[in-house]
Formats: sequence, C-alpha cells, structure tokens
Amino acid sequence: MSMNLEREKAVLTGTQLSEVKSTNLSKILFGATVISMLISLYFIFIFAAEETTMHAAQKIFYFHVSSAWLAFMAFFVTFVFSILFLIKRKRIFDTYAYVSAEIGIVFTIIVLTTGPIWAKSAWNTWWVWEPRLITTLILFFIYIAYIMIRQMDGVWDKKARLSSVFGIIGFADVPIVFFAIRWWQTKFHPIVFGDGPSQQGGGIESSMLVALLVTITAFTILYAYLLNKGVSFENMKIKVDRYKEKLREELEK
Amino acid sequence: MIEIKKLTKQADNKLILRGVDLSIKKGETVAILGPNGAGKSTLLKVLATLIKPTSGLIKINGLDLKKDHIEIKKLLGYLPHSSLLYDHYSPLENLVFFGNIYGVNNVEQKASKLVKEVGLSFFLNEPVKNFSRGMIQRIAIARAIIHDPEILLLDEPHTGLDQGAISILNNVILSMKEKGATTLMVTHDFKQAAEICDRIIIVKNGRIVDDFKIENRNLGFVSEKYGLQMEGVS
Amino acid sequence: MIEIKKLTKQADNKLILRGVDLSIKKGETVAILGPNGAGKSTLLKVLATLIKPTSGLIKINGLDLKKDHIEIKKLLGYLPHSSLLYDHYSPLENLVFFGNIYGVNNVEQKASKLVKEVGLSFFLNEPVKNFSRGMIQRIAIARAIIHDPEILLLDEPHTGLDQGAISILNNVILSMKEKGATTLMVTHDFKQAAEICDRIIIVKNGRIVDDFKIENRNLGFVSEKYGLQMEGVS
Amino acid sequence: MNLFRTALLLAKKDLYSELKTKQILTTQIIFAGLVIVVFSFAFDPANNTTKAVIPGVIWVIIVFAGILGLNRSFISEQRNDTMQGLLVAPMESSSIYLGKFLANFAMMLVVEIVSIPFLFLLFDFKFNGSLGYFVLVIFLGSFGFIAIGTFLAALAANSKSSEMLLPLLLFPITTPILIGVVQATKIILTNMEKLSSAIAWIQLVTAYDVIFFVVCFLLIDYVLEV
Amino acid sequence: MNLFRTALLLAKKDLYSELKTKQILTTQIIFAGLVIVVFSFAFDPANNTTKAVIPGVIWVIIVFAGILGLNRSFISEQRNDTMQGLLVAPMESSSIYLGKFLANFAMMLVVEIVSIPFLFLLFDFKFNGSLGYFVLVIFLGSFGFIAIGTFLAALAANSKSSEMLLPLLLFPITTPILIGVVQATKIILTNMEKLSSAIAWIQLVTAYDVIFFVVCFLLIDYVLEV
Ligand code: HEM
Ligand SMILES: Nc1ncnc2c1ncn2[C@@H]1O[C@H](COP(=O)(O)OP(=O)(O)OP(=O)(O)O)[C@@H](O)[C@H]1O
Ligand SMILES: Nc1ncnc2c1ncn2[C@@H]1O[C@H](COP(=O)(O)OP(=O)(O)OP(=O)(O)O)[C@@H](O)[C@H]1O
Ligand SMILES: [Mg+2]
Ligand SMILES: [Mg+2]
Repeated sequence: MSMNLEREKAVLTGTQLSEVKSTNLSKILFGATVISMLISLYFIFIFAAEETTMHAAQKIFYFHVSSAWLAFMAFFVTFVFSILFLIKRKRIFDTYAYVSAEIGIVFTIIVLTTGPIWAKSAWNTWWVWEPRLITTLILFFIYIAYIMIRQMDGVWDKKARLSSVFGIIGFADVPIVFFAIRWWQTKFHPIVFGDGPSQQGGGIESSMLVALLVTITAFTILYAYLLNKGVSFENMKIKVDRYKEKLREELEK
Repeated sequence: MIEIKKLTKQADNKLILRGVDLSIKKGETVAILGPNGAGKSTLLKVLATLIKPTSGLIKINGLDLKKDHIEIKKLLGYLPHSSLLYDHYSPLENLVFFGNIYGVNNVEQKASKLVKEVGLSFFLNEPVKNFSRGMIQRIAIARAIIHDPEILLLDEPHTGLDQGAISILNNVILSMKEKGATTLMVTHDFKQAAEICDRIIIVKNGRIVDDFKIENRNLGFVSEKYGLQMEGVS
Repeated sequence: MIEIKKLTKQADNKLILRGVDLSIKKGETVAILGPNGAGKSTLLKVLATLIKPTSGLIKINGLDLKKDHIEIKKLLGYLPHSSLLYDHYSPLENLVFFGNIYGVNNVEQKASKLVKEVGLSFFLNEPVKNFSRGMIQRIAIARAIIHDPEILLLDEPHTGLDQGAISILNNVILSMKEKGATTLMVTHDFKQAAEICDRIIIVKNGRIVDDFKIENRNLGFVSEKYGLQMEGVS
Repeated sequence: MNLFRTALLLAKKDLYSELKTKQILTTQIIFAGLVIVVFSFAFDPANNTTKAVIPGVIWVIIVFAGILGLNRSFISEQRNDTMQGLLVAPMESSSIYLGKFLANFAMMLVVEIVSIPFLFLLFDFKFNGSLGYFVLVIFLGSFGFIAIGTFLAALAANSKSSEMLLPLLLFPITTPILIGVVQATKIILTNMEKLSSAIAWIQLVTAYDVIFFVVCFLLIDYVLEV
Repeated sequence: MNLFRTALLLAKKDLYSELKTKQILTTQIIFAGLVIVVFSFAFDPANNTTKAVIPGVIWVIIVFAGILGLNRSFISEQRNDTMQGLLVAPMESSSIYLGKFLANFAMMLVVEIVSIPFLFLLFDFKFNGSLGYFVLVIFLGSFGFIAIGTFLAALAANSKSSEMLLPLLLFPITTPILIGVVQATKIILTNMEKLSSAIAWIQLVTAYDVIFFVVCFLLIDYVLEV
C-alpha cells in the first residue's frame, strides 16, 4: 500500500533567467538617486522663491507634481510592457510591467497624500470632489484592481496575460487625469503648463520651474532605481521559488 | 445495521425510488448494480441524509434516520460523485478540517498518514484545484474515511483511479471490513464488485430486482445475473 | 493525421508534459494509458486547443495548431471530464445548439437521432440538470460527435456508463473508425482499451514510455506491458 | 459572415434560456425597483430639489442592474465547463464576445425600457426635454457600459470570486462614461439651453465607446485564450 | 458545547482561507471606496446639504459591501459540493449558520473599520457626536444585517442565480433595521440633542436583531435541509 505517484525532476533545471542586471547598475543608480535628491532638496528649499500666499506649505508642490508625473510615467511603462508581453510572451516583460505598476501606485499614494496636505492649507479642506481628484482616486483604484488580478489564483502566464490586458485598458485613465482640469472648468486645480479653458493661475516663476525640473529629474532617477531593484527582486523570488520546489523534491525523495 | 422499509422518493412527479426494502447486516460488503438512471445514487443520498425520502422507514444501527441524524452521521462515510473538497486548500488542510468536524483525535497525524496511504504524499501541501481527476478521487476517498466510519457509502468510487489506486482502494475497503465496517458500493464495474463484495443488489427502475450473495469472486455469475435482469433492455 | 514534436507543457514551475513525440495516422484508434497525474488529460487538452503548449510543434492534418486553429477545431470532437452541457437545456436543445455552432445541416433531425442512439429518447425534452451521471455522460458523448468529427479526443469516456451504454459507445467508436475517423482515448479500463483500440500508448510522468500495437483484443498483453512500465511504482 | 452568424447563435442561446427562466431579467427589474424605492425614501420625491438627483438615480440603476446581468453572463458558462465547449468550437473568440455583448445589451435595454418610465412616474417627473437626445444618451451610455462590462466579465470570470472582482474592474474603467452621461442626462432633463455642452459630452462618450469597443474586440482573444 | 465548537471550526476555516487569499476583504474595501466615489459624482459633495446624506452613504456602503461578502459565503461551498460535505457531517445546521455568521460578521467589521474613517476624510466630515453611541449603532446594525443576510444567503444559495436573488430577499427584510440605524446615525452624527430619540431607535433595532437572530437560528434547519 505504499504506492506513490512519481514526480521526478518535476522542476526546471537550468535557470532561463539571464543575469542581465549587474549589481553595478543598481549601485550607480542608488548613488545617483541620493545625489540628485540632495540637489533637488537644495533647489526646493533654498534656491526657489517662496510663494507669497502659502509660504513654506507651497514647497510640497514640487513633490506633488513630480510624483504625479512619475506615477503617469510608471503606468505608461506598464502599458508598454503589457503590450510587449502580449506580443512576445517573455516573462521579463511581465515582471517589468508589474513592478512599474507597483511603483506607480506608490507614487499615486504620494500624490494622494501630499495633495490633501497641501489642500488643507490652500483650500482649507482635506478633499473636494473635483475632476482631477476624482480621476486620480480612480487611477489609484484601477491599479489596485490590476494588482488584484495578479493575486488571482492560477498559473503565472494566465495571470500575466490577464493583467497585461487590464494594464492596457486601464492606462486610458492617465490621459484623462492629465486633461481633467483642461476639459472641465475647475475652480480648484491650477493649470500651470499649457493652456486650459480658464487661464487663471497659469505661469510659474522661473526659479520655481527650475526647482521643479530638478525634482522631476531626481524622482525619475529614483524611479529607475526602484524599477531596477524591484525587477531583480522579483527575478530573485522566481528563482527562489524554483529552488524551493527543487529542494523539496529532493527532500521528499 | 441498515434497515430500509418501503422507501420511496418522488421528485416532482417522477418516482425515482418505488418502494425499496433492504436490510444489511453489520460487516457486509454490498455492491449496488443497475443501469443508468435506476436510482442507485439517489438511494445512497437518502442513506447519507442528503435527501429526505418521500415515504418509508430507515433505521441505521437501530436509530431512526429522521430523529437521531446526528448520531447516525457520525457512523457514515459518504463518497459521492463530487469530491467535497475545498479547491484552494491542500489535501492536508482539507482532511484536517473534516477530521476536526468529526472530532477525530490526533487529526494532523492521521491526515498525513491517509494522504500517504493514497499515494499523494508529494502533493501533501499543494492546493487541490490543480490535481488530476484520479488524484482528486484519491483525496476524496481519504476524506470519506478520515473518521473511521462504520458504514461506507461509496458512489462509483473507482472512477478515474488507475490500477494502483484501485488496488489501494480495494485494500482499504477490505481492511475496514475486517474492522467490522459495512460497505455499500454503487458501481458499474462488475470486476471490482465481484472482487470485494460478498453480496450484490441489482436496482432497476427504482426497485430492487435482485439480491444475492457471491463467493470466490465469481465474476461470471454476476454478469449472468445482471444480464438476466437487463434482458430486452439492451 | 496528428504530428506532435517535442511537446512540453509547464505550469508554474512544474513540467506536466516533458517532451512528447507522437505521430498518429488517419484511422487509427489509440488508447492512452498511464497512472494518475501522468499528464494524459493535459495532452488531450493541448490537442483540443484548450491549453497552449509551452513549447513544441503540433500538426493536425498538415495544419499548424497555432495558426489554423479554426480549421482544426472543425475536425475535432472533444469529450472531457465535464459534460459541457447547459444544465437547464434539454438534450435536444443542447445538441441543436452545438450542432449549429459547428454548422451541421439538418441539425434537429440529427440530434434526435443521436439522442435515440444513446438510449435517452424518453428524456429528449427534459432539462439535463436532473439526469444521473451515466445519462449525462451519454449526452456528452452525443455532443462530442454531433458534427461527425474526423478526430475524436475522448477522456475516460466510459465513466459512469452502464454495460449497455458501454457497448453503445464502443459501437459508435468502431463505426466512426470505419468511416475513417481517428480516435484518441484516455482510459484506465484496459478491457475497453483492448476491445476497441489497435494501438496503445503508455504515458508516465509527462513522457511517452511505451507505444505498441495490439491485435485480437489481447487484454493480457496490455496488462503485461503496463505492469512492466509501472514496475517498482505500485 | 461567420463571425456574426456564431455571435447571433450565442446571443440567441442566452436570450432563449433567459426567456425560459426569466431569472436575470426579473431580478434586474425588481432590483431596479428596489433602488428606486430606496432612493425615494432617502430623497423625498415631493421635495422639488430632489428632481436634481434623477439623472444620478437613472445611472445608478443601470450600473447596478447591469452588473447583475454581466456577472451571470460568463459565470453561467462555468457550470459543466460549457465555456470550454465554446472554446473548442470552430469560431473566433471575438464571436463569443460579440454574442455575449448582444445578449447583455438586449437585456439591459429591456430593463431600461421598464424601469425608467417607472422612475419618472414615481418621482412625478414631467419630461420636457428632448426625448430623442435622452434616448440617444441612454443608448450610448448603456452601449459603452455593457461593451466594457462584457469584456471585463470575461476577464473576471477567470477568478474564483469573479462576481466580486467585476465591479472592481468595471467601475473605475467606466467612470468617464458614467460621468459623461450623467452630465448629459442632467442637462437634457433639466436645462435644455445648455444643449451644446450636452452634445460635447455625448461626443466624448461616443468616442470613448468606439475606442473601447474596438480595443475590447481586439484584446478579447487574449482574455479568452486558455 | 459542540454547537459552538463546530461553528468556530467553520468560521476559522472561512477566515483562514480569506487570510490566505485576502480576496473578499480587499474587494469589499475597494468596493466601499468605489461606492463613495460613485456617490460623490452622482451627488455633488461640495454642496453643503449633501453632508446630510453621510449617514445614508455609510449604510449604503455597509449594505453593498456586505452583500458581496454574504454572496460568497455560501456560493463558495457549491464548488465540489462541499456544502454536502458539511451536511453529512455530524453537526446541527445551526452550527453551520453560526459559523458562517461569525466569519461574515468579522469581515464586515474589518471593512467598516477601514472604510468609515476614509469616508469621513473624503467628505471632510467633522465628527463631533458621541463615538461610543456611533460604534454601538454600527455594531447593532451590522449584526442584524449580517445575521439576516447569512440566513438569506443560505436560502438563496439553493437557487441557480443566487447572487442575484440575495439582494432581492435581503433589502425588503432588512429595511426596518436600515431605517432605524440610518435615523440613529443621523441623530448621533449631526444632532446630539435628540439623543433620546436615537436611543429609541437603537432599542428598536436591538429588539429586531434579537428576534431575527433567534428566528434565523431556529429556521435554518429547514433552509439547509436537502
Ligand atoms: C487632494 C488631492 C490632490 C490630488 C489627487 C491632486 C492630483 C494632481 C495630479 C494627478 C497632478 C498632475 C497632473 C499634471 O501635472 O498635469 C496634479 C498637478 C498639480 N496639482 Fe494637484 N492634486 C491634489 C491637490 C492639489 C492642491 C491642493 C493643489 C494646490 C492648491 C494642487 C496643485 C497642483 C498643481 C499646481 C499642479 C500642476 C498643474 C499642471 O498640471 O499644470 N493640487 N495634481
Ligand atoms: N431532482 C430531480 N428531479 C427529477 N428527476 C430526478 C432528480 N434527481 C434524479 N432524478 C432522476 O432520477 C433517476 C435516478 O437518478 P440516479 O442519479 O439515482 O441514477 P443512478 O442509478 O445513480 O444512475 P447512474 O448509474 O447513471 O449514476 C434519473 O432518471 C434522474 O433523471
Ligand atoms: N494548472 C495546473 N497547475 C499546476 N499543476 C497542474 C495544473 N494542471 C495540471 N497539473 C498537474 O499536472 C499533472 C497531470 O495532470 P493530468 O490531469 O493531465 O493527469 P491525468 O494523466 O489526466 O491523470 P488522471 O488519470 O488522474 O486523470 C498532475 O500532477 C496535476 O497536478
Ligand atoms: Mg449515479
Ligand atoms: Mg485525466
């Protein structure tokens, strides 16, 4: 009565994952992130002019707008890698899409927290129901749903396929967030770049603009670092899973 | 052990069971044969307290099925067509859960022992949902016997099992029989019926049309008797 | 007819099929045997285009499975574990619906003929949901062959069938064979395999470990070969 | 074309089985009724200002009743794995999408035809906008909602708890449509002077509808792939 | 007592499988968030009078998120007929009811703890009523809602389209509770002077809760009977 179903070598030997990511790149990125962050802090707090009405609270503007842009970019990367995945079906594309979406969510959370903090001092309320705020919140929900699809049960390629599809569809909200204040007349959100229906608030002092651009650059480097780190971490997890399976196999023999 | 009197079951306007009388003694291993749609599974469901009979009396171990159903349920091990397993749980978790519900002592140990016995120890901690049909059936068998039931109600238990698993199952049934368990087994596989059963019941059209004992695994005898009943039906 | 080269299928980190090479000629009736969890059903699912293989090449009738899947699907009749029937529809409605999808001519007539053939003409207009396991399996068989497929993929087709239905099924397979159909049948029932198949494939651990022809319904030969492969396992 | 033939067969099958059981439609309609009653509790219909919430209520009904139907549409194919039956049949996946879409859309329209007049009646609403535009907005909004909904229902059906996942996926993606139609409905029902702005909304919704219908049509292959 | 032992086992099983997948809870919470958003654009929250709808919105969230969880609770037992596995096990049906109730109630409380503060934040609501009473009302209302809901979910699960049937059964039966708690919440949140009237509502709801819990407990045998 000791018959057992066999399962010999049920694990893939030989990892197909190539060790592209050298630790060097990660170190360089880390250094660059630290340096550029320090520079941007200098620009924000010392170089840039103080806003007349809101004073120090206005400094949050740099983080707010930079993280918003970074969130957009992260979701765009997810979008691109989702398409690539559907065409090429390489796991690495899916990993990139996934990690980028996660980073995007983190940046969206930053927008959603810095926004209200700022709003408290600017509009004297934590939250108003205004198109950009709604659409940003929705953006957040869309990518939470994206993560939910990834948490579904099943083999990875099914999850990757479905979440790629959703990553493509969900991206539709990003341009909407961007254009929200330009389509709807809004009383609240200022339009700084480009023109909208009402030109109020447009324009920005040049020292502020420089500080903003520096911050965005710093955030972009941070994003690159996080993406790199996240992807190698995911790859590691995949590999560990594989080893674990193998190890267990051998233990049970 | 089991006493069935004038059992009928009606669903809508259709009589599925039309007066079944049956008495089974402790320790017997009974095969229930019969064509498709005869009412075999329905009979088993009634015994498992899953369906209320329309009329008739059922006593198990002297207890009335209607009144003492909790007591009776403790005695029963039921294996229906579906596996009754939680898909996202592993075999171990499934067996431990059901074992706990039946109040089995030392349930973890017992569960792993059973999983090993049905030959799936490699899959002890993997979710059941990815299992193949035969593997699921193996775990379903383990589930049905986790509490050492005194009465086994098996509905086509050999379905999907490979040769190895069939002999495991037969051994399980035989070893439980030695411990005094009573078994009712619905099957279409005369060979297995002849192999492990000592009594055969043939059901046709909701009635018991034949009821005889067999000896020495006499497969030919069973086929002959069955053929006799099915004459003209194809 | 069917050409499989280096077929592998991986689910997460588990290799289910590890390089299957197989070529089946038109008109052959092939039985696929093997222990539980060997990968038999998975192989059939890959052929039925229900699962994408991880790697490998499959050609059916000279057409590539990836590219011309619509053409290929027309040739296939697939009978899996589940019935693929709509519960609240009657057998007739089910068959007519699937027949229409396959573009069968004269579908009503053909459907009633098939239902009659599988011995359920009494139940022609009753919803499938109340049927017994064997009755459902009969209709499922009818569904799989409604469009006179050239290739039959049957996964344990004898499950739940009574003796009469088994011989009906065997006759159906044999008569389709005469018309030139190719059949792949997964089964654990050596007797049926020996009865209707002229070639046996044994799958173990996601690989084909044996492949031989049989003649004269030589059941003993099959068991022997199978036993040889499973040595030390059970 | 074969694509449409099989799509129609599928839609027919779904509608026919609905005709037999009438389960989904009845539930949807009763549900719509319940929502209306609940709202009439919450906002006293006698009060004149509550007239302003009517556009919102119309779309809340469509959304929630719609989700009920969408959920069933693919879950009902899971019993006995009939979905596999469709997948092994010789047809494009887009045919399945189209068929399901048609069936869902037809049922949605029936629900609307029944419940919207009931709503107007209960809230004693005098319709004096443009009926043509109103019907157009309802049609466009439902079209987009059901088109995206059918697609996402197919996607969600892969999950164990799909009836929970669907709203999560559906709401955020369809908000632009919903915002657009609510605004347009509001204008059409209460303030016909601003028609041009309503038309702008309608155009926006139409564009969104078309884009998403095409995208869904193209991507459904990947969703239904097994 | 054996009744409680098996009920706890069942609740543990459900909660453990939820802990593993976290699907239901996440979905409920996000769903709650989405309902808030939908309401926000259906009814402009900038408008000050809409603050008055907050008690309503709280309960709409609880009701809809609750329905999602209730639906799953028995439907999840349909796959592989695990419900039969519970029915053939030696325990009272009331044990099954109690176990499911405990699991659902626990999850409901988690959803409330997360979503209500979120709601206050988003609608910029300043809480200046009595927190103790507020928690009590939420607790009592959820208790009654889940108690009746679990019962009706068991009833609805026997139908093929149970996730549609449940809201239909649930809404009418729980209306008294809902009206009561909405009124009580309204008073506690906005108008603490009328506390005595709120307490009257609370007593009413408590009575309803107790009666229905006992009735459900007694009647569940007939519902689960096969
Ligand atoms: C409460 C939550 C808030 C959210 C979710 C939010 C969201 C966003 C997002 C997503 C962007 C980037 C879009 C873009 O760059 O075009 C943005 C930009 C901006 N936000 Fe906010 N915001 C919030 C509050 C505020 C507040 C209170 C203020 C200031 C009074 C503010 C001022 C700005 C400015 C000046 C920009 C750059 C505008 C531009 O696009 O030209 N935001 N916000
Ligand atoms: N709920 C029901 N309503 C109507 N008829 C039913 C119902 N349940 C079962 N039947 C009918 O009762 C008959 C017997 O069903 P049962 O499942 O007991 O058959 P069985 O002997 O197990 O057959 P099989 O060998 O195919 O498993 C069938 O004809 C079936 O159609
Ligand atoms: N989605 C999946 N994820 C992980 N493993 C899977 C998946 N599907 C199948 N398997 C595994 O693949 C193996 C082969 O399954 P398959 O259903 O093909 O077996 P089979 O040969 O048909 O067995 P049986 O005779 O029991 O029907 C099993 O070990 C099963 O656990
Ligand atoms: Mg049966
Ligand atoms: Mg199989």
